[in-house]
Amino acid sequence: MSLPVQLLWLIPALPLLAAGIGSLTPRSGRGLASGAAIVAMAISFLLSCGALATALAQPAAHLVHNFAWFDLGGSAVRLGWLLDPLTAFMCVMVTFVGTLIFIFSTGYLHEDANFTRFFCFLSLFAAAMLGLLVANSLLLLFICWELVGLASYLLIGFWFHKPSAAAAAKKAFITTRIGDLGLLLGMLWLYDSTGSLLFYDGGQGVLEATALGGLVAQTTIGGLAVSTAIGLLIFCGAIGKSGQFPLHVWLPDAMEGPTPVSALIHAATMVAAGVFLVARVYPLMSADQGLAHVPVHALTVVAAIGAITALLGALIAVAQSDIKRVLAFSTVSQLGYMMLALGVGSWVAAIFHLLTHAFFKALLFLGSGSVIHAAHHEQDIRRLGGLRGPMRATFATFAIGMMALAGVPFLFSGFWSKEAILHAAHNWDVSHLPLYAGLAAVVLTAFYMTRLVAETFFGSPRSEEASHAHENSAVMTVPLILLAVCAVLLGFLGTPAYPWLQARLEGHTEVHGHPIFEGAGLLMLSIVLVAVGIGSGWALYGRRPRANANALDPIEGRLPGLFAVLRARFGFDELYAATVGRLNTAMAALSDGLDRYVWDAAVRFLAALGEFGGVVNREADEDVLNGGFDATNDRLRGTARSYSAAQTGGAHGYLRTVAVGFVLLVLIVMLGGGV
Amino acid sequence: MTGLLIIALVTLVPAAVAMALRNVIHSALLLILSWAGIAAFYFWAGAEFLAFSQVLVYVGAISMVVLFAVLLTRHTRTDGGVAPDTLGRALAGLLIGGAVLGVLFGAVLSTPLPIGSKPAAAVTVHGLGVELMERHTIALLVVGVLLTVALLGAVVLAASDSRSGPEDAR
Amino acid sequence: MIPLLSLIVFTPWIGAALLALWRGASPGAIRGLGLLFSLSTLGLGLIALSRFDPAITVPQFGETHDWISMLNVHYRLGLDGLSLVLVLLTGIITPVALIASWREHRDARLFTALFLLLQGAALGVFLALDFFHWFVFWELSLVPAFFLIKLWGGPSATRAAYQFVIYTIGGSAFMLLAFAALYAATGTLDFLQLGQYGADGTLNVRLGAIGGWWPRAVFLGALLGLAVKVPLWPFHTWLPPAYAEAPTGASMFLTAVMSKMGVYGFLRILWPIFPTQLHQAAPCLLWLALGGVVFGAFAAMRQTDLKRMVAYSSLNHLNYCLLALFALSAATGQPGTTSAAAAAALSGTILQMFNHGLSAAALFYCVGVLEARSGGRRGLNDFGGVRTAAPIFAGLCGVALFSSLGLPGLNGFVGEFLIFRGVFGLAPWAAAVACLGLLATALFLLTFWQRVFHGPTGKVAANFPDLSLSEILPLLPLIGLMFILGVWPQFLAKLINPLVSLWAGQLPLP
Amino acid sequence: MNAMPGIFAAATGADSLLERWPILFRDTVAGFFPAPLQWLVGSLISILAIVAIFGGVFAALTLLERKMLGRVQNRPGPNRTGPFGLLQPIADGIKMLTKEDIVPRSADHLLHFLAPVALLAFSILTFAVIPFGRNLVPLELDAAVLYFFAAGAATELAIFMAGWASRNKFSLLAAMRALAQLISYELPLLLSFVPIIMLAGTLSMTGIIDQQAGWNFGFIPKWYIFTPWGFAAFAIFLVAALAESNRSPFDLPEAESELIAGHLTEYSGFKYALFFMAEYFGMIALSGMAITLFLGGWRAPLPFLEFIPSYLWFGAKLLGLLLLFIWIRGTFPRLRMDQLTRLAWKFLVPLALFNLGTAAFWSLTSGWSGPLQLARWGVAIALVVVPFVLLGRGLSRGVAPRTYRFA
Amino acid sequence: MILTPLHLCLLLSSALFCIGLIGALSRSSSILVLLGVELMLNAANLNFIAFWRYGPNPAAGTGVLFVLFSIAVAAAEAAVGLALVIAIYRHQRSIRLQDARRLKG
Repeated sequence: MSLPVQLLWLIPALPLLAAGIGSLTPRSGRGLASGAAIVAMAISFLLSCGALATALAQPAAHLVHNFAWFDLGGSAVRLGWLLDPLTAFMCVMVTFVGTLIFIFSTGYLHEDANFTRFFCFLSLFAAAMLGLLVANSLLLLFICWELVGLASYLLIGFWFHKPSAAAAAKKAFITTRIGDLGLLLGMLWLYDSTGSLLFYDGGQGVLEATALGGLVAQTTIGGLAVSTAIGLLIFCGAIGKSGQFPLHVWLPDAMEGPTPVSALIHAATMVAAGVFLVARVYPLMSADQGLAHVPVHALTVVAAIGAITALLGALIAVAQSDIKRVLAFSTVSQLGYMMLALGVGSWVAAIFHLLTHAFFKALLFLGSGSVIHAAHHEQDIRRLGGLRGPMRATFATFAIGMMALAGVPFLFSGFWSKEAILHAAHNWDVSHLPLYAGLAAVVLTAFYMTRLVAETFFGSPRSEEASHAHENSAVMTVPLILLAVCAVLLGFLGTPAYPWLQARLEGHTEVHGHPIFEGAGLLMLSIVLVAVGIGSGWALYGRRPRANANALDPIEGRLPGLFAVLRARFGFDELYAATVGRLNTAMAALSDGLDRYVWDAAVRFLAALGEFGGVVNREADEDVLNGGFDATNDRLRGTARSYSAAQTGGAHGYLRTVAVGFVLLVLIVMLGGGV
Repeated sequence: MTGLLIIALVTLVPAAVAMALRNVIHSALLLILSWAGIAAFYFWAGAEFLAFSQVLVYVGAISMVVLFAVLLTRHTRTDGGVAPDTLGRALAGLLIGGAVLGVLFGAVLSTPLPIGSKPAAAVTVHGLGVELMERHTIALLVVGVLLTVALLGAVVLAASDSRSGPEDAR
Repeated sequence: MIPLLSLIVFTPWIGAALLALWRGASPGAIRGLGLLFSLSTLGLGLIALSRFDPAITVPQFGETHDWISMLNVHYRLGLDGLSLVLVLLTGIITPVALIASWREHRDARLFTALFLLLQGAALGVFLALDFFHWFVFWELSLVPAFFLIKLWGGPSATRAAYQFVIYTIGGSAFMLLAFAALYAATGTLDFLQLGQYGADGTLNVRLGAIGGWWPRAVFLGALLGLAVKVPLWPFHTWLPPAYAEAPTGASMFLTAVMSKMGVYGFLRILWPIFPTQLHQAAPCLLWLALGGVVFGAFAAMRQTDLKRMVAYSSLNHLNYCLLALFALSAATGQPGTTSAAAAAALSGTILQMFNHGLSAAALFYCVGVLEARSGGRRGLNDFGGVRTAAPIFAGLCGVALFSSLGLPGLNGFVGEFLIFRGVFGLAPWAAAVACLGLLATALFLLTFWQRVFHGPTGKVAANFPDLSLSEILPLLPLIGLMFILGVWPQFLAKLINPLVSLWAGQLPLP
Repeated sequence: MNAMPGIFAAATGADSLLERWPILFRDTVAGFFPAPLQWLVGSLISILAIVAIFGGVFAALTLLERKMLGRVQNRPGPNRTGPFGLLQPIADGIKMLTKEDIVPRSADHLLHFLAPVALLAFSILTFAVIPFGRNLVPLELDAAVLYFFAAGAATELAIFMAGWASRNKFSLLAAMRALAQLISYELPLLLSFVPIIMLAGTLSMTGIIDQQAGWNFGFIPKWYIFTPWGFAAFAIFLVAALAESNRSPFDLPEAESELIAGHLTEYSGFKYALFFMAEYFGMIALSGMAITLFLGGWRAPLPFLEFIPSYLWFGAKLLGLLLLFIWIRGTFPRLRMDQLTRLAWKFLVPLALFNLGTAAFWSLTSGWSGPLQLARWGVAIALVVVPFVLLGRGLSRGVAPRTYRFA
Repeated sequence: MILTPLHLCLLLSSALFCIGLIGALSRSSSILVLLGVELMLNAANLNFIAFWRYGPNPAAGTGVLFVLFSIAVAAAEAAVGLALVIAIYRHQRSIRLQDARRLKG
């Protein structure tokens, strides 16, 4: 089965249709809304598989289908679909994970009153996300990008009656919008410079040699190549959406949304959109690599941001106690990994990690959702514990996810994708700092995941809710199991020995593998680091489980200062509130004050001036002008009285006068010598 | 030329007699004849449509209104004798009218007019309609409004008082 | 040959006259009649749309009649893509605003008649091609607007109405003087003719012949009149009180249609007739427009009265239009200016006018609903949790909000994108600064939604009935168009594109 | 079109002999005379023919009317003179001619004499423009419709003359009633056929008939009566024509229970006969007009019936309309004066004006086809029926107090 | 001097005009005064037709149209004038023109 590129729009259109159905379904129509969403998603999955088949048949080609959106001046604004292995792999991943999460949601949100609306929003999200993936135009991508943000906003604020959820939704939207403005500016710049926003357009697209050559050739402020500047602006969008430093603050708050939402949007798909975006415009980002005299290369910035984020996220995750926040910061960290990979030049490694991460992070989130659901919405790991016994399936799958994330060697997909990134970082000739950051993050990741599993599943229940937890129904466990299987197997698509996925992404039809132990040193090092992380985590949390919910954290006991800083997430939120928030308020006050006290005052002053003039004028009128008029009028009236005597009231007389006058006139004219 | 003379006769004589008669009804009827003569003049001049319009309006409508007015105002207070100033006024009227006539005749006769002997290109009804609806649309509309207003005004003026029914409006 | 444009302009006035004469009609009949006549614009506008040939860039369906031949004044109407878009907007907004005012109990006859008068005057402004009666329509529109605000407005409506009228008339007075000077110099008041003179420089020569500073003074006069009407920042202080105090229907019309009269004037008068002066003044004006964009948005954030907030958002949105125009004028003749960017800026301006009309009207309507339901309260913090009680209302209002903040997929995005596209190509730094406005817009609109609709159910929301079908009715066309234009902007773009291409092509580009 | 006024148009060669014989006959007779006199002779023949034929029709009609009224009132009617009373008109004529001509002493003798003559003259004048058959138009005028009504307008004058000259208060009252009635009904009468002029685009009778040529679907004639507005106009025309010809139920000027015999009170003998004749002529002329305007003139109703000569079709239609008039006279009671005027001013005139709008709609939508055609019909019928119902309701509501101004 | 048909027409209309004028000047009955005015109006119409008929451009039909409008105005004038007469009569039981001078200033 294969899907021609012209029909690619079907993939996002089906969930959109489902969203439309969902929006019109009354609250009682639960089966219809969820059924439509799941069926649409499943069909989209099948179609995506077809698209993948098409793409794999000619992996090097960028199949496009472009069309005019609306006329603009002499030309038109054009949009289009694009099918290449990157799109196809992402589509398959999104639709597959999406389908499973949809199914999981039917169980998770079973009791919610707004069940139909939830599926409407989910479908909307899926449609936008898929649209983003198949877009062959930065504009279309941006449109879907924003719609994805809208869906995220709606879903984070799904429980809008909770003020924290409403605030988190707003925060997410505004924060990502800050990044989006960068993306918008980059897009505008790109459009202005190249006259097109199509990625591939038979040689005319912005990612093709002609346009890139032009962009690289120009320089702009600070000596940057235009392509660098545009690339960095576009990267701003990715920073916002993918929760990168310094705009990562929204992602943890976004956990206010229902857990399936966290799994789908804030772990597997939407947050990865930033990575996807950079990968998609990779030709543009890397266009300046050949330039020697520029102050900075775009990818260097990407690598730096990625490295910082990877480390930062991992550090903060160590001290969080909310099960979902730990996972959220883990996501931030892992996205930093991907950015790092992009920055160091291996976008295929980034996408490989994106795909594997999507599965195991979705697995972890759904697992945590399963736990939360079972524990009656208790999310604090300090109050959980001992769930290994009652929730076997959840525990088993969660452990698989944890091992994949931690990078337990050989069997788990996360290991292979992470290795690919570390290798790429190792091979980067600009700096090795990213590599060191990555290695540090490896230890931390293994550590905090071990902590999470140990606190949640081992020991004994530390609260009423945890002790009553029991395994969930099949509708929730089956997706977990499927995802767990994938989390294991997916790694074998891209082992160094047979890097099939990487080859296909890069457009090769044949695969050139090399022995696994070629870069054995780094490999061994990372295995050791994983072992250290797990071992220390187990040592601190597994061997002596926490006694009760209020007990001190082992690290907190030893390094209270550090732990406090980490728990407070390095104080980013406070910092922003103190700077950006203040500035914002001040700006608003300034604007309002300008209106009230400057412009309005000026208007009032003018009005007063006018009133004063009126008073003066009236005085002058009454004395000077009116007096003169009265005198004249009296005289006129007297004259008029004497003339009015001629009016007799007799019609005959008038007529007679007219006739006589006429005769006289004619006589004057005739006797006076003609006309 | 004969036709014109006959028409002049039919027009002028009844008009003159009508102005002289004491019986207003007879005057009105004679005037109708005079108007018909004018219609004949129009016909003679080739303005066929105008001739019919003249008949329709003057003979059919205005004359009716006149007769009605005469009948409604029969019992005038001074129906009896001749008012004292009548003779003087009549003389003055004749005098002034005669003067106007003389002046007009003089003016007409002393003016050399072109001998326009070219036969009238009869204006067809269709052509007239086209003219009316295209070049003179606004005038047509104004006349329509004028007639409506005049009708309403006449009804209001002639209606005796508010109590009587609508048929009194006539 | 039916005088289509005259019909468009005067049919509402006929309706107003009928209402004025029809004493003792029932309120239902009055409203029905008013609605019927206000719908006439839409119907006739659609007829014009069906006969309209976008490829012809000169005004179509032209009507020219001599009027005051002594002054060389002609009654001249014409319709091009720009006018058509605005006529359609008026045709949509007025009936909607009338339906929104359906429950206006006090003297429905006068209210409806004034509304129809206002509609006719606005249409006259959009269709007139001669300054003389253009100005008559322009000023006539103030009269009904004044009474609508003063008689049906809120507690401090009188002051707002006076401020509105005096401020606007003050501006128009300067414009009138400017055009008197123009007439003295050129002997014509015909826009097209004046545009011709403006383009080939005749105007400056003739004005300059009177006195050296005349061209600039005349330009400033015309600018002032239009700037107050739009309003350009900082000539906007009449706007928040006027919009806030006006009754809901009038607010809808004021923001959706009357504010467009100003922008239309900029496009139709100032830009073609004074190209050189505008070019000289544009860098300065660009700052003012940016001020409107940024300060308007930030000031909105500060407001606690929802109507004032929406009013400031209108200020912000309208200044985008001016921003594009000024950027275009400033960049004319500069290196690097492309006709593609110019076309984008102009298209964006026109689309933004239409889009803002839809979204601002919808927002005012929603605030009006809130006000009606809560017994006159419209504070930002008076509500909370309304979405729980009224999901349909929340959804529709949310669509309007997101349309206003320029969410892609809804209409607002297309116009704003094109404006930014154009401005970026013409004055990149201005686009960058204006982005702040976008951000602030998102911030305060989301604050609006969050405070009113989200959170725990408040006291007002506790017994807040959802919209009835008759209340949804006025919103439906607006919301529907938001979606349609967001997905299929070609519908409007094809009407204006040839015109815009022509304008962009005529610019003196390097 | 005819080049020479006053003569029958030249017949087309395609027509049958039956169709052409009147013209052939006239041309043959005129051919005996010198050329300058030919048009005069031709006109005279036409005039004679018309007077003779319609004189005969008048005679037959009096009998027909009496017979039919008799039938309606369940009595035999005249049946003594000749077989089935067929010779009754002749007997009546002889009686009328031999009666004494009485003129009241105080009457205005001249006007008293002129009134019947003028009335008859004007009645006969109207016949000049009616097309009695294909090419059988006595006078081809461009503004024939206008002529018809101009000539018709003069009849009012004659009635007034009769009433006033009699110096009889009943006569005068009747004259005033007649004037009020005639003026009132002149308006709907004129308005009723304005749509036809509007759609036909001509004031010429021939032109109007030409516009009604052809058949829809092959069997429905394109007569104006077969359109919604045309039907309404026909109905208005019929009512107004009844009133214009002083026929029952609008025969108030001669309401015998109130005004003895109205303006005819002081007339007897031959003058009375002239009045009588003029009234019938007026009725016939109006019927002819109705036929021309609404019923396709002399055209056959179905395509295969075209072989029957056109003047026979005209005659058939005329007979039908006259029978209708008689039938109405036998059926409806007389109206009161206020009812009469109210019907005209409050019902017929607005209805006719609405009908004008309907016709305008019809004309504007002439391009509609297919399903739109159905919509066109629906809207037009609605435009006719709705005002009819609404105005009719207003007519019957709140009967005015009985004020008898002219009684 | 040659008497053209146009001369004859003009003489006819002048005569008619003067008859009307004399009537209007000398009769005391308002109705007859009105009728005199009507005659004057008709005389003017005659002139229009005469000049149209013998004018340089009879095809234009302007004269006919003018007379048409004039007739319409005359009809309106007659209706209103006679209504005024009736109104005056109702007020002072007289239609003598010289009696109707109550509104003199």
